[in-house]
Amino acid sequence: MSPLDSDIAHLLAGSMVLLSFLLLYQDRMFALLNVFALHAYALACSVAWQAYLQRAPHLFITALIALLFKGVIIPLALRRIVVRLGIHRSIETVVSVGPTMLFGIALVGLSIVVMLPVTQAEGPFVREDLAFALSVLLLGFLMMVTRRNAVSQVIGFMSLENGLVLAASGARGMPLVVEISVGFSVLIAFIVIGIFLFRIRERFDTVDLQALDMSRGEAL
Amino acid sequence: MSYSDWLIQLAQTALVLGVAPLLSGVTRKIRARLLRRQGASVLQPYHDLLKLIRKEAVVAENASWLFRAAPYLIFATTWVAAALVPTFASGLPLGAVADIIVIVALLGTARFLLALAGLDVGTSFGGLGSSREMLFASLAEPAMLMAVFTLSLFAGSTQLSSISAYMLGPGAGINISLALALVALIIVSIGENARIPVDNPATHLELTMVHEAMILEYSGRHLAVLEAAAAVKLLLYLSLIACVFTPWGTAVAGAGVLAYAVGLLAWAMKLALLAFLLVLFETAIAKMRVFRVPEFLGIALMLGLLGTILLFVSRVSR
Amino acid sequence: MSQLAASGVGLLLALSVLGIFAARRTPGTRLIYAACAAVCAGLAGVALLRLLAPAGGLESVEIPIGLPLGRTFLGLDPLSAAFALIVNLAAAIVSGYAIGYGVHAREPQRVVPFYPAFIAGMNLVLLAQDAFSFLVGWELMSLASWALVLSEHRSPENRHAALVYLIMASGGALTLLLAFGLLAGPEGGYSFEAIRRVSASGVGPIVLLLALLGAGSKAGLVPLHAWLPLAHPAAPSHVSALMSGVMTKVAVYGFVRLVFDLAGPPAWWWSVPVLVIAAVTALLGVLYALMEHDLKRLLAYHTVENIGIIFIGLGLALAFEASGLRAAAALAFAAAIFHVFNHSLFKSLLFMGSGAVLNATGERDMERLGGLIKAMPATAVAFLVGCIAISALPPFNGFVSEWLTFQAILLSPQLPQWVPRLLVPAVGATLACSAALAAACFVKAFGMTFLGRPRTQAASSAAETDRCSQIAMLSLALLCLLAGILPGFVIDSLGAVTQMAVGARLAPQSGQAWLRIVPIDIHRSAYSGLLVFVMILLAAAATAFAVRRVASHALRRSAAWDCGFPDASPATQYTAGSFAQPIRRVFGSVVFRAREQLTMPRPGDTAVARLQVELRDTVWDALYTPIIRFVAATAERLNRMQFLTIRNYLTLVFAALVALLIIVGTWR
Amino acid sequence: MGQLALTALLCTPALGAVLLAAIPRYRLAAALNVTLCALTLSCAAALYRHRPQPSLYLLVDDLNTVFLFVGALVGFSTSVFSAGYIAHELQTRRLKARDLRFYHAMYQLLMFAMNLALVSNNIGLMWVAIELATLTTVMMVGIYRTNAALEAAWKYFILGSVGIALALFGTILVYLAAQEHLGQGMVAMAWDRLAVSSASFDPSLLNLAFVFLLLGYGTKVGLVPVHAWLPDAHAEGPTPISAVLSGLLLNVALFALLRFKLIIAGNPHVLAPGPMMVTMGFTSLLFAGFMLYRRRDIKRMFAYSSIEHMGIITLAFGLGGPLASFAGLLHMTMHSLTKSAIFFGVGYISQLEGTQRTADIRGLTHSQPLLGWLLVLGVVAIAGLPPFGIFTSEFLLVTSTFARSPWLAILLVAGLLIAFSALALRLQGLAFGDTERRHLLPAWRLAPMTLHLLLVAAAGVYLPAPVVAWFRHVAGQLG
Repeated sequence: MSPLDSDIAHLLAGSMVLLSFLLLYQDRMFALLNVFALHAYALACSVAWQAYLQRAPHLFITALIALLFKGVIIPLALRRIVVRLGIHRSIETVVSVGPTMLFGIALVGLSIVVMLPVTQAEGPFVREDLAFALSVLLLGFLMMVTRRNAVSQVIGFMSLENGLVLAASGARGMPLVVEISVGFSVLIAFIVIGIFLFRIRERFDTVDLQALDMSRGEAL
Repeated sequence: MSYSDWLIQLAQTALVLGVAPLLSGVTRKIRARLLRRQGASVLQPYHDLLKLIRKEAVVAENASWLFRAAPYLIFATTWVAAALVPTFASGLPLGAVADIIVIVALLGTARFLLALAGLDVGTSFGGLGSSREMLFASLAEPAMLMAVFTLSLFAGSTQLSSISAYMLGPGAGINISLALALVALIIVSIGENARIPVDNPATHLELTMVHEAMILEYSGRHLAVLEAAAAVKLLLYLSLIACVFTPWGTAVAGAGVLAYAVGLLAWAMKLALLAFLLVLFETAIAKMRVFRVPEFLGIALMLGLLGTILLFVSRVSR
Repeated sequence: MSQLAASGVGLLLALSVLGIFAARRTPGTRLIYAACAAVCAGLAGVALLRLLAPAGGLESVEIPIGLPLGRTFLGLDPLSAAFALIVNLAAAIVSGYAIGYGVHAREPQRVVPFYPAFIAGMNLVLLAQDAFSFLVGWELMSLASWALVLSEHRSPENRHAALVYLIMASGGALTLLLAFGLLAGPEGGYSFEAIRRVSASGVGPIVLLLALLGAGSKAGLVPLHAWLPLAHPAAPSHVSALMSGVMTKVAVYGFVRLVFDLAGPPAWWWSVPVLVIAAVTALLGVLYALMEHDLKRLLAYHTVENIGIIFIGLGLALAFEASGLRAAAALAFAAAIFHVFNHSLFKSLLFMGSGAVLNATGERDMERLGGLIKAMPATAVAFLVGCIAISALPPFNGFVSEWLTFQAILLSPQLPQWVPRLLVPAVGATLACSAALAAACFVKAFGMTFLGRPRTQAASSAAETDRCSQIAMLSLALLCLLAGILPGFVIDSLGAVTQMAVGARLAPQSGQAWLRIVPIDIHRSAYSGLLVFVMILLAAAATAFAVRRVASHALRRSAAWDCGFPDASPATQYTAGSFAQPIRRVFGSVVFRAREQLTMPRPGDTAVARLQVELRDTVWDALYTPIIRFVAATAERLNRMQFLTIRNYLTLVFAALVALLIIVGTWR
Repeated sequence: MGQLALTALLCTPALGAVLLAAIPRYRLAAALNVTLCALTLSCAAALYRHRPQPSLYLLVDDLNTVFLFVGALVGFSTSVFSAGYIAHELQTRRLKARDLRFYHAMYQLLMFAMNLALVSNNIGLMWVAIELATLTTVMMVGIYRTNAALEAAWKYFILGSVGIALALFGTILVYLAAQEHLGQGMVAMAWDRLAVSSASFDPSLLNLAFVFLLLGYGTKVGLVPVHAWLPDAHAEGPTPISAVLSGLLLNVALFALLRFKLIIAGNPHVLAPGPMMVTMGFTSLLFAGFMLYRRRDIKRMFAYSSIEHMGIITLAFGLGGPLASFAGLLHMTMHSLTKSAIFFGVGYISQLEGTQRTADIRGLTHSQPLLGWLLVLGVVAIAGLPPFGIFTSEFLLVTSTFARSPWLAILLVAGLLIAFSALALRLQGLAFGDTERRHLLPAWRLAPMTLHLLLVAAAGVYLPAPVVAWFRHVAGQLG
């Protein structure tokens, strides 16, 4: 592997972290969807690059799934949901954007710290790739818990999952990556359908059938 | 242990019974004289008992068998307890089968039965007497036991004969613990024998009586037996104090007739002295309210405990 | 012999299964109880034989069931034999009582199956020679008795009692589990044999603490007694008799086994907490009992007092043993075990008596009883004997063990340490106080229940209980007397036990004149129950004879005199409450924070006068209420976790993830 | 023989799922369901004797035969219970015939997924199988389509998905650590290879991996603080599913965790996984103990009890050592049997009483004596009292812990007592008290419950030597 190859892989993975920050930063629904599409493209590129590097053609399928499913179908579906369900166009946050970004930076720092002791034998490529993947994962998770809006929570989950795919594709010769990415796509489809079915307007937890707080079995 | 010892024991057993009314008569006489009254004859208690015995017994309609059996049992236990205390001679056979704790406990049995008898008819006074008696006993009995502990630890034995012998011996001396025990024992004797300031045997004023309240329903021969038991009990306490704190003159089992005679005389004198002191104390003090009595008896308990602890701390027992 | 005993436990368990079917009909119920009585009698016989057998090693049988990683041993060593005798003797008689009494249960199918299991559990504890079967027996005993307490499950009070009982029993078992864990060590040598062999040093104090908590809670040591006065009275009376008279003894056994046998040689200071707790237990127990008007609860509280007395003996034995005063230790220990025996007799007797009363009148409240001595003469006699015996009055058995304890206390100046030397006299005073208060308590119990005039219709229409119950009660009364006048035999048969526990035995008593007992030295102290008894009988007979000869025979029945103010209403009698009032005033204001409120209408006003007495259970307030509050508050606070949103839950996951990552990142 | 049994173990439920999806008649479907489960059970039993050669994908060893057998047994008796239970649900029209096809198919699919997870030698395959198991249970939890059921299913789904993602990340990390030494591809995912050679893996990767695996699979196990789906999923789904969840799925997830613990513990340089498991286990125990007090729904209450027990088991395995591991293994087995038995009982109770609210249920020992007493026995068993097996395992656990780390043992005992008190409190309310109701329930319907409790009691009294040896062997492996 030439230094250039790894630099490109590096760049792509790094751009995903950057895009994750951009996702965190967005406070408009449609802008968020656009940035997420970008995130998915970056993932697709990264996975495709890995497929090329590792001479693993099956990874191209994963890249394709990422491109089509997450880059096109899901954003479109979510856009439709936003319109149909009349979801607020601005994103309601639990913690305002500033502190969230700071916390996100801390998380990236944490990912690097926990990856530091990974033995050099793995090579800087894998180590830093992993650190990026972990950062993407944690930032996605952070988004899930700091956004009240159902659509942005789904996007948080998907970006978390992008981190996973990034890590899986970076792990050389890892089997089942395609199956896993398919599996996750199904999962996400379920979630999106679920949101649509249950008409979840604002949050995951207001499955908007009725006031569900009363039907949690044990009314206060 | 020879037959003569048993004879002496028997004699002593009979003696306490015979002398008890006399002691009661003497105390009444002294009391009367101290109050500048003539007073009845010292033999008056004998007359009283005989009179009572001959009278018809009136028993409340709803009294049970316990009511009728109790006087005899009370009398018997008190008498047995009294027989265990050395009077004019010590080291007698019965001393070796029952110690001072047994004496305290036998008195407890008598008290238990008496309290039950007080409750049997189901009157308010009987219950009042029993209730108060058991309250006083709940302090007097441990106080007495503590005094007994002091003595036993001092002498290294719970046998009255051994204690008495030890007191005569060179090991004994003036000791603060002994003094405390003596005071405790005197307070307990006053309480247990229904004397002023704890109780007044001569009153039937309902709010003050304790002992009398329990035997209020008794009459005739039953009352006689109970009166006798009370007299024996007074004798017992005085003998006990005499035996332990003034052991001089007491004959030792197996000594000759002369020693017995000296012992008898010494005992009579000790009893008379103690009776005088008791009555003196009684006439000089006023009756207490019922709820002052626990404090009075509590003092005895504390003194007894203090005596024991001082002894525990000051010396190693034998 | 151990095989016989083990098969006895098996038989009882089989009876328990049979009981499920037999309980549908009265003869079946009777049959089960009779079989229990027979098996218990057999077990008692086996235990007695083992106890009297010349000293020999422990012959234990290995049972192929039990702990998967260990081996199960059942066997009778002198200690377990002594307790097995005590337990099964009382259990046999109580079962005999139940042949008559047990058929009155409202739902026998809730009693009969558990009764044999209860006895089997207790026997298993005694037979166990390894930690696992010990605890299985222990829990079986708790569980079966819990079910028995719940046999009258419709009353909320009983359910509350059962709950408190089950929780505290379980807590006790868990502490014992810890104790055994400590003794067994990390390799898990669970058999007593292995524990004795290894005897890790330094674990003793913790084992003592855990034994005090675990066995003490079962026995009813203050402040862990709270369940006892609730649970014992709630069960049917024959079960109450077993729980109070017998099960608490099994707890004492647990303590003795752990502290005297397994924990290694004691240090002198071990005795200090034991003595302090025991003295407090004795005094508080009797004060609680005095304040109680419910006959069965009174008896239950009084069990607490007796447990205190037993532990005073055990504490003294520890102090003596630690200082190498083996003879004194043997005396104190024998006193404790003797009291265990005595208490099993008279407490069972009293509970059976209260059962007979309950059955005849439907009342447990003494304020609603009275005058039963005429309607129930046999019960009254037996109950009276029990009352005198439990008040530690001669010539009955309670006095002997208390006398022995006093003798042991009087030996304590020999102790080299200052602390116990100062402590022991105070303990002695407490013991004396509690004995005197016990007498007051039982004057009240007997007097209010059996004497006076019937206070209610129920009390006046009572009838004597059945023959089986009478025989059982009278035979226990007889045993109380026999143990009181022939204590030497009991002490001699305890020789092997004291030898095992403290390494010495009392001098044999059987050769003494007058069948007296001489614990140390004839010049120090001696007691002949037989002679005292005979003398009292002779004196009473002589007096009665003399009076009969001299006195008038006339006897007239008339209305009560009552100082000239007889009142026809039985309500004017002294009641249990008024009887205890002086004692409540003297002791209760501190211990119970008793408060009396008197509403007295003005003269001429016809309004009712009211006296309200408020007693607080200070132990409950100080210890249990805070724990309950804490648990309730924590549960309440944590309960919000049930009602969070999904995002909140995700936040939890996220927080956990970040926390763990930080740990991993910072760990080097 | 072994290969055949293994194939049958996987194929029976898989084919059964297809078949049952096509059968509309309830009676036939229920009977077939029971038969298929019986077949699976016999396959699992056969695998104990005849082990097939391990492949890169599938592996039958001592550890998973325990789980397989227990799982198949619980699956079988639950199918028997389900036959009676679902019939009642049909009568009361809470479920419709078309739901049943779906239900039975999902049931078999769940069995398939769990068997696959247990026998898979490949950590990726195992992940996929657990994934599948989760999805099928999500479907079944929501089957009543009440608001509460949908809410529970949704919560389960979302939390489960996040858990899955975390577990996958952990799996990737383990693969990364392994591929350095074992080479790329499937071989670096084969558990038996990983376990053997984990000593040379990069410890920091393993550390990181374990964090993710613990939280990921821990979500499925129901460990606090990642437990939140569990109580609601148990409470709102059909009771047979609650039984299967508690008796089976939790174990499977725990099994996955154990597999990874074995890999990671094989490396001497890692941050020991034990303390982390102990901490989470203890937190679960204590938390669930307190949560039990305020439960008003009978099924949710026992769900919390499951959290409590999974906490104890995790703690035991985290503690390690032959005694504690043995205790953990035994506890897990006993908990499966007992908890499913309790859910059988609870299912009938809620049907008979027409409510799941604890406050409305009382005096069961009077209204239906057999059921009531069986419930009492069940709770007694789950509360850790003899003569039931959980007592044995708690005995071993507490005693062995106290000798090693006393404070932990004291905390453990405190936690056990807190949970016990809450259970006792609720049990008394349910089983005792005044009621005039009388229920009729055919005795045969209580057969699965009785069977389970008998097994648990028998295990508490006497565990046959071969079983002990087997467990010991496994415990030895678990370290």
